[in-house]
Amino acid sequence: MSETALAAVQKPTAEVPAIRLRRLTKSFGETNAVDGVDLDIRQGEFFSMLGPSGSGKTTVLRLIAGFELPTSGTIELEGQDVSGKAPFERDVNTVFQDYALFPHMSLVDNVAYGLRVRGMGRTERRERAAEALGRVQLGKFVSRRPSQLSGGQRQRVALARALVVEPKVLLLDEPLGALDLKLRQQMQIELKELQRSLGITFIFVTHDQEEALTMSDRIGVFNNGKIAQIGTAHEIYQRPAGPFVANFVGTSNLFDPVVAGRLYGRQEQFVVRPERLSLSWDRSAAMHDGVASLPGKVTSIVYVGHATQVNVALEDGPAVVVLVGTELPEGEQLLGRDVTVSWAHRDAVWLPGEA
Amino acid sequence: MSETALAAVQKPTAEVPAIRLRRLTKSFGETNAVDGVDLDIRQGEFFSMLGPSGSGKTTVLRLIAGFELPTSGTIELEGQDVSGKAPFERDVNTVFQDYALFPHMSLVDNVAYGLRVRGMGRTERRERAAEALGRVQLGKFVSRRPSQLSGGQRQRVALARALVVEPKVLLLDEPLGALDLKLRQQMQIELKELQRSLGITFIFVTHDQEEALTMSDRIGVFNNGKIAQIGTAHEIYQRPAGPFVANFVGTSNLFDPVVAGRLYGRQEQFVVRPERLSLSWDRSAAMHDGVASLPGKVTSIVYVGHATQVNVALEDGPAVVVLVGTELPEGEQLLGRDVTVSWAHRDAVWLPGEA
Amino acid sequence: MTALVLLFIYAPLLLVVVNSFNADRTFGWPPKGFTLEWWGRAFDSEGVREALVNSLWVAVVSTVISLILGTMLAMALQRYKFFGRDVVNLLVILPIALPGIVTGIALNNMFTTILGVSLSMWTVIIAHATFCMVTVFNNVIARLRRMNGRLEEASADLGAGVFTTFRLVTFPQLRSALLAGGLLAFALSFDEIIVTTFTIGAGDTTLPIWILQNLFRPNQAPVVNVVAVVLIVVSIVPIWLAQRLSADSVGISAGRARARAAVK
Amino acid sequence: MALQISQPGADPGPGNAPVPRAKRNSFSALLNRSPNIRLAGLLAAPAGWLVLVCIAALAALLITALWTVDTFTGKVSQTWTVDNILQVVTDPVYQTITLRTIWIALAVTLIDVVIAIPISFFIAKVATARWQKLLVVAVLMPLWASYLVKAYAWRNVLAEGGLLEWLGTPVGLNSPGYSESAVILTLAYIWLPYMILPIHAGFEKVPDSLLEASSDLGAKPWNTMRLVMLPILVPSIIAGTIFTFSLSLGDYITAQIVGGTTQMLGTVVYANVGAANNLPFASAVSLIPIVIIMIYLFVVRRTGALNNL
Amino acid sequence: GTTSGNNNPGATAKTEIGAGEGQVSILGWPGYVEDGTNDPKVDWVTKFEKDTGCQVDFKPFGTSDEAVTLMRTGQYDVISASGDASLRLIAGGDVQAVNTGLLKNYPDVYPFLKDKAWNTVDGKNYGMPHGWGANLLMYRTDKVVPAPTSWGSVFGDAATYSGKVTAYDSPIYIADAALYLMKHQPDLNIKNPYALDSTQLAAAVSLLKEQRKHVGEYWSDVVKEVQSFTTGSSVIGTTWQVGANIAVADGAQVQTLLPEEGATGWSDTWMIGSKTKNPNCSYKWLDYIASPEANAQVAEYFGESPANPKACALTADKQHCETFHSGDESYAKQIWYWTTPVANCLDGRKDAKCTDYSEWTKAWTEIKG
Ligand SMILES: Nc1ncnc2c1ncn2[C@@H]1O[C@H](COP(=O)(O)OP(=O)(O)OP(=O)(O)O)[C@@H](O)[C@H]1O
Ligand SMILES: Nc1ncnc2c1ncn2[C@@H]1O[C@H](COP(=O)(O)OP(=O)(O)OP(=O)(O)O)[C@@H](O)[C@H]1O
Ligand SMILES: [Mg+2]
Ligand SMILES: [Mg+2]
Repeated sequence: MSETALAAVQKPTAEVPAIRLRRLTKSFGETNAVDGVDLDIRQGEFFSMLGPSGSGKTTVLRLIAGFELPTSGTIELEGQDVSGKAPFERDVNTVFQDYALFPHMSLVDNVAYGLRVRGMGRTERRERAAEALGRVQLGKFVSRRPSQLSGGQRQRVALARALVVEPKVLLLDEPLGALDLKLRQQMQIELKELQRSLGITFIFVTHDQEEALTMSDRIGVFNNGKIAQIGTAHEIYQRPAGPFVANFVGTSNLFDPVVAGRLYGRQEQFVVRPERLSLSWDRSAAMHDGVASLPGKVTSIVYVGHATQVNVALEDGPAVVVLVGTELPEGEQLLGRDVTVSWAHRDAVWLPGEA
Repeated sequence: MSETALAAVQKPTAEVPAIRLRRLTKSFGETNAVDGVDLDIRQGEFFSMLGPSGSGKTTVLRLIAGFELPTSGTIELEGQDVSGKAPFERDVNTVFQDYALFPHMSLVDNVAYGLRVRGMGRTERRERAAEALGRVQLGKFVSRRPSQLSGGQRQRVALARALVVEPKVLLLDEPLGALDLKLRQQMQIELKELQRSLGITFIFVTHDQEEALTMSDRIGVFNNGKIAQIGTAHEIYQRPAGPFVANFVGTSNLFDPVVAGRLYGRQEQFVVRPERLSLSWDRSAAMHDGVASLPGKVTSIVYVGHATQVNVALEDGPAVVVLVGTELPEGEQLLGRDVTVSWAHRDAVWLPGEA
Repeated sequence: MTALVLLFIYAPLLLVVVNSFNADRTFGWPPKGFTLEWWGRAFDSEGVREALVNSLWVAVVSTVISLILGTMLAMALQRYKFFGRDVVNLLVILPIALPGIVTGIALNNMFTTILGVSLSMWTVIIAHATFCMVTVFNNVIARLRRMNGRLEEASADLGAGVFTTFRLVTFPQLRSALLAGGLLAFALSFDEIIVTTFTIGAGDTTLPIWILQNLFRPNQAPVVNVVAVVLIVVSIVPIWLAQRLSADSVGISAGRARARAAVK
Repeated sequence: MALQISQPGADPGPGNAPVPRAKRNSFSALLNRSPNIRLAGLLAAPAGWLVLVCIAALAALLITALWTVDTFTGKVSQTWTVDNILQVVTDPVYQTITLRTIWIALAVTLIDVVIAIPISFFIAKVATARWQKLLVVAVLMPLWASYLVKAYAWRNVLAEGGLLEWLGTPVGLNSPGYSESAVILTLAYIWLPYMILPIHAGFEKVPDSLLEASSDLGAKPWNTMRLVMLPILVPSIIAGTIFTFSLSLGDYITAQIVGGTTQMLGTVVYANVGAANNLPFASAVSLIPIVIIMIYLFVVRRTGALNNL
Repeated sequence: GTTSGNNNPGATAKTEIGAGEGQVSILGWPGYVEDGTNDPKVDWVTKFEKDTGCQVDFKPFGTSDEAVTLMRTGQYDVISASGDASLRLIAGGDVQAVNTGLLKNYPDVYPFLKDKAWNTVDGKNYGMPHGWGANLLMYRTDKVVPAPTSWGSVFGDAATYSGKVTAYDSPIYIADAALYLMKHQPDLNIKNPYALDSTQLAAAVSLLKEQRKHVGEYWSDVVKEVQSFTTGSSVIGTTWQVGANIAVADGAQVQTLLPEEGATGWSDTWMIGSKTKNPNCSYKWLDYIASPEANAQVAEYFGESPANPKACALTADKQHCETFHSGDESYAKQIWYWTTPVANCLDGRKDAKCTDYSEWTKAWTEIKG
């Protein structure tokens, strides 16, 4: 993969970016947690950092917030270098994964905290805090303690607390990680709405690719302390920059250069998404234009509700997963059956770079 | 909903069920965590318990394992009443959500524990434990401590530990809950394989519907301490027994009796799954046989990678979600556009019972 | 700041060390001369040895008693809700929270006036075990709170009875907490003077009693300094031991347990 | 990775006998079934011990306070009277001593809190892991030096021409001599570790993310300390004060060694137990610290401090 | 603690010493019963054990008050009681009368120590005199000029050395004030400093309260006091001769004197517990400890005047008896030995009721404030 080359590709924008990282590096002893990251995040953007565990997402966030100081490289906030500044000197706020609510304060005091340390009077700050709590639908809980709330509610308090001081950039480190599926989906929608209405820049860390895809304006995919690809959800999903991204974001069927050579006369890897593959339940796939076909055998079938995953071992290729949206032929023995898998040429995504 | 009526529907089986629950009830103070559950689980079955948080799944599992004693009702294990027995008197083993590995013991000692307390000699039990660890591919880690393993590896140790004593029934309480997406999907496949090859009855608790759908022979959907529906994945997804199940398992577009009356002359609710709805980007949907159509307006579009979720506000009906697998018309303003949503009559699932 | 505090902590101790070599029997400052006489005498003194043995014996026995009772109590209070739970909770704290002199005369009064038992090493042990219990109790209950409750269920699930579970699962988990609590109980008992004064029998001396008796005797006070120096130096062993053990067995959280444990 | 199953079916493997079933153990089963028996088994011995040794002894002490001493033989005569208690309550000298003792205990506590907070903060949050260990040991070690020896060392430090004066005179500092201040200083020294340790444990329990959150929201370090750290530490601090306060409240040995003429409640109790052998009167005096501590425990009960001891 | 026992001060004395019971438990001032464990060179117990076969079990006490408390437990066979403890023990029935005829060293004892108020009640002897000493006035020669001659320096004139005056920390110290008042305020009519009616006590208390303002430290153990003198924390106050000796040995510039008013002092008596199970060993101890050899060792180690004049020849320091004015009866006459104040006035007054020790204790608490 040529991650560095890719990471360096930045669209030049006339406006000052909200955050600009330049050759940002952070080492802990031997390990480079963050390794020469260059990144511009635009004003008002919903930017997600996606990547496997240990890829350095949290560390980048902590560098931006000021909880860690970079080993080398710079951090600019709206054009101003803040690399050496303390957290309380940066107009950036964080929503922590464990929320980090002050357990000894009521909700309203928690939210008013940022205003309090800025010297705002008691009445005014409490009013504003109550208002902010109202905005996240917790208006009636103002005098509760954090321990009396559910996970989703705490999440909202943390959000209100960070937003009430009107930061230029809001950092969110897996804010939904601790919530269960349904609540998580609901909060995704709420968060996105909020960001849209406030127009604040959000930097959102997650290792859940679906979450990143559904919420973000742009996504940065991290691997090993470096950025593997930056782009919109569409770009990342449809045109992954390498096998790492292709595999990490969604399921991918990877075809090696040998198969590619046989089919297309081009000695490079390519991938096809499961939902782009189509299946015919016999060996007689119509060979029409712009479509490639390969014969295979069904090895297993998994019903996933909205569709069915059919695993097929191709005769002259890899084992692939086909996502079939329509009902399968009923009452027949499907396992072990000879089938043909086909896809449109334009659905094959070529992966440049090393194998 | 007529959950009780539904829950009572049990196919009579000739063989003795692995687990038979009869009017099982467990109260904690005022709350009935489990409320008169009747359930037969067949020998060798992969049975999942699905339901929202607090619906009583864990409590049923703990009652079966013997960690809690029922307030009323009976539990039979292979035809034998074990309601009052202690956990160590039941041939049932549990894989805990947090694995509950003994932190002070090496892996092999963890796995050998059940054999040790049964009085098996040191050499023999260690041999068997090592063998069991080999079976879950941890053969080379026998002398590590649990803290030196990753989440997925711990999960396997917990599994090996429970299986080495050859229980009749294995209980798993959200065993994959703590793992991240990729690992989770992999473990789902492995678990299912294991169950198939061992032929042991698995009772699997989850609140992730996709997980339940992909893995189970049968699913029991819990709500409020009661069973709302029992059936195969297909049955639960395609023929939900009520609005609760329809909504909990997958996304559902619910049409109320008024719309139903207008379209079909039948005053009952029905649901259509998002992937069963089709969308035409204009108002001129061909009205052919066996298909219903309604006009609407696009309110939002969310890209989810393998497909796109289009939210449409129907003119004479509810707001619905349509899952579009193909690429959307490019380069056009789609938000706010007038569209027609249609579905085949056979894809409408009628929900009997109260509105 | 920290350096200052450490100076504050160590200056007087250093003085003790210096005085153990001070030729002046009343320790004028600065020291008038250097002598090894006190060290020689301390090692010859049978009284010190006897008192030391007594102290060790009292400390060991009362630590063992408090380990057993404290653990039982912690398990009862942590796992069950019952009527009078708060009272018992207060009761276990009371002996340590009450000034030693109160505990001392209360026990003295009870043994001699009410029960008519004559004072002995055993009355000292009873008194010490009573206030040492709280150190074990606090350590164990803190560990139990942090301990994964599922572990015991897992053990039962795998076929172990109640006692087997305790032996193989619960006890090993508690071990470092017991060690920390036990060490502290030992230290408390070993250095206790006030309660001991009121509960010790005729002719018995523990080390602190010996020190008290000899601190103000013309030829003995310097010997006391020697004993103190030896104690300080020897104390490094159990402290390091506690550090090592807790660090090895449970990692970070043990650090917390240790510090928490270290408080009575 | 996939779970490789050697062969399908429940066969445990070649040559292996089936696993024996769990052993029957009806006593264990009984215990398992009945939480009450388990509780009784656990609770009987320790609670019985505490009630016997603790409650009974205190009750006896209270009763003894209601008896008198025969002035001729010096023996306790079991005639009931509230004279002792009355005298303790009404005689101004006991009020003076009580107030002085409380003042000393409070001052000691305050000094220890003031010293302990920054040093525990340093150990728990600033020092590196290596240093942290060393420092904890450094603070723990004086705990093992004999109380008496430490008090006596202070006697030497405070003496005219002693270490303190020797060090202090050049910087214009005077030794307080043997006095109330000397008692406060010495007690503060002796009980300091008992304050540092719970506070240190308290600091370790404060998650770093809370401090980061505070800083993130714009609080300078001092504000973080004042608004976040301290309130969370309150239970730990109170736990520490229980020790320093109660230990100081009952002290008489330090007062004897460095107190000069200072009398504390402990001195009076001790004098009356020994002197004149007036156990009833001593009991009556000792009711004062009992009441004070009980009130204090009652007041701080709700803060959760008792769990931090 | 207290044990109920027969209140019987007139218990009949023993008529002969039989074979030893093999053990004896002794309560004594620290330094009175040394078996070499503290200092191998200081040992007179081992010889006793060898000679009599009685194993000695020793418990030291810090003050007379503690001694009484411990003796009351009935666990001890023998006690070395000062005068302020002995009467309390006799009154409490804790000790028995002693047949001095059975003690072969008794005849050698200085006559002025025999048949005194603190060891003899109703003509019955309660023990073997041990040794005695005076509570002297000590001062730093370099700091206190001119040299004092009267207790007035620590009472009326205490202000001169305010903060540097020291005094003995025990209710019995009230007697020192009473002694001073006896000489300087004749109108109070004090005849015996241990027999004070409430007016007299009040006068002594107010004198001591006045003194309290100038006291730097009360001392209860002699090394502590010596240390204060050596460092200069104290410059004037009461002492025991032994304290002065240590101070001088340490190079302090101190001087002691018996002021013109006389002084209080102690005279110790070995007594036998009324409930002893080892009467023979107890008698053997009483006799042994008054033997010239043992008496000399004790007196020298503790720093006091021996009871047996023959001991003077055996002390290591040949000046010992002279330093301590051992045989000096006129010196001894000026000393008011510690005696427990009781309600029946010790000076023989029948019309007045005297204050007892528990009142002195409370007064002492009040004085120290
Ligand atoms: N304080 C630290 N000391 C040492 N190593 C650290 C520290 N913080 C992070 N690391 C290391 O830096 C690397 C990146 O960690 P980071 O927490 O940024 O990953 P992440 O992408 O946030 O992972 P996750 O999804 O698990 O949160 C990891 O290898 C981690 O072990
Ligand atoms: N020990 C207990 N004491 C009191 N209430 C309990 C206890 N255990 C469970 N409950 C209550 O019983 C109900 C069912 O809880 P249960 O844990 O079985 O739910 P669940 O379906 O497993 O939920 P989840 O998906 O969150 O694990 C809940 O309302 C819970 O609060
Ligand atoms: Mg992270
Ligand atoms: Mg659950």
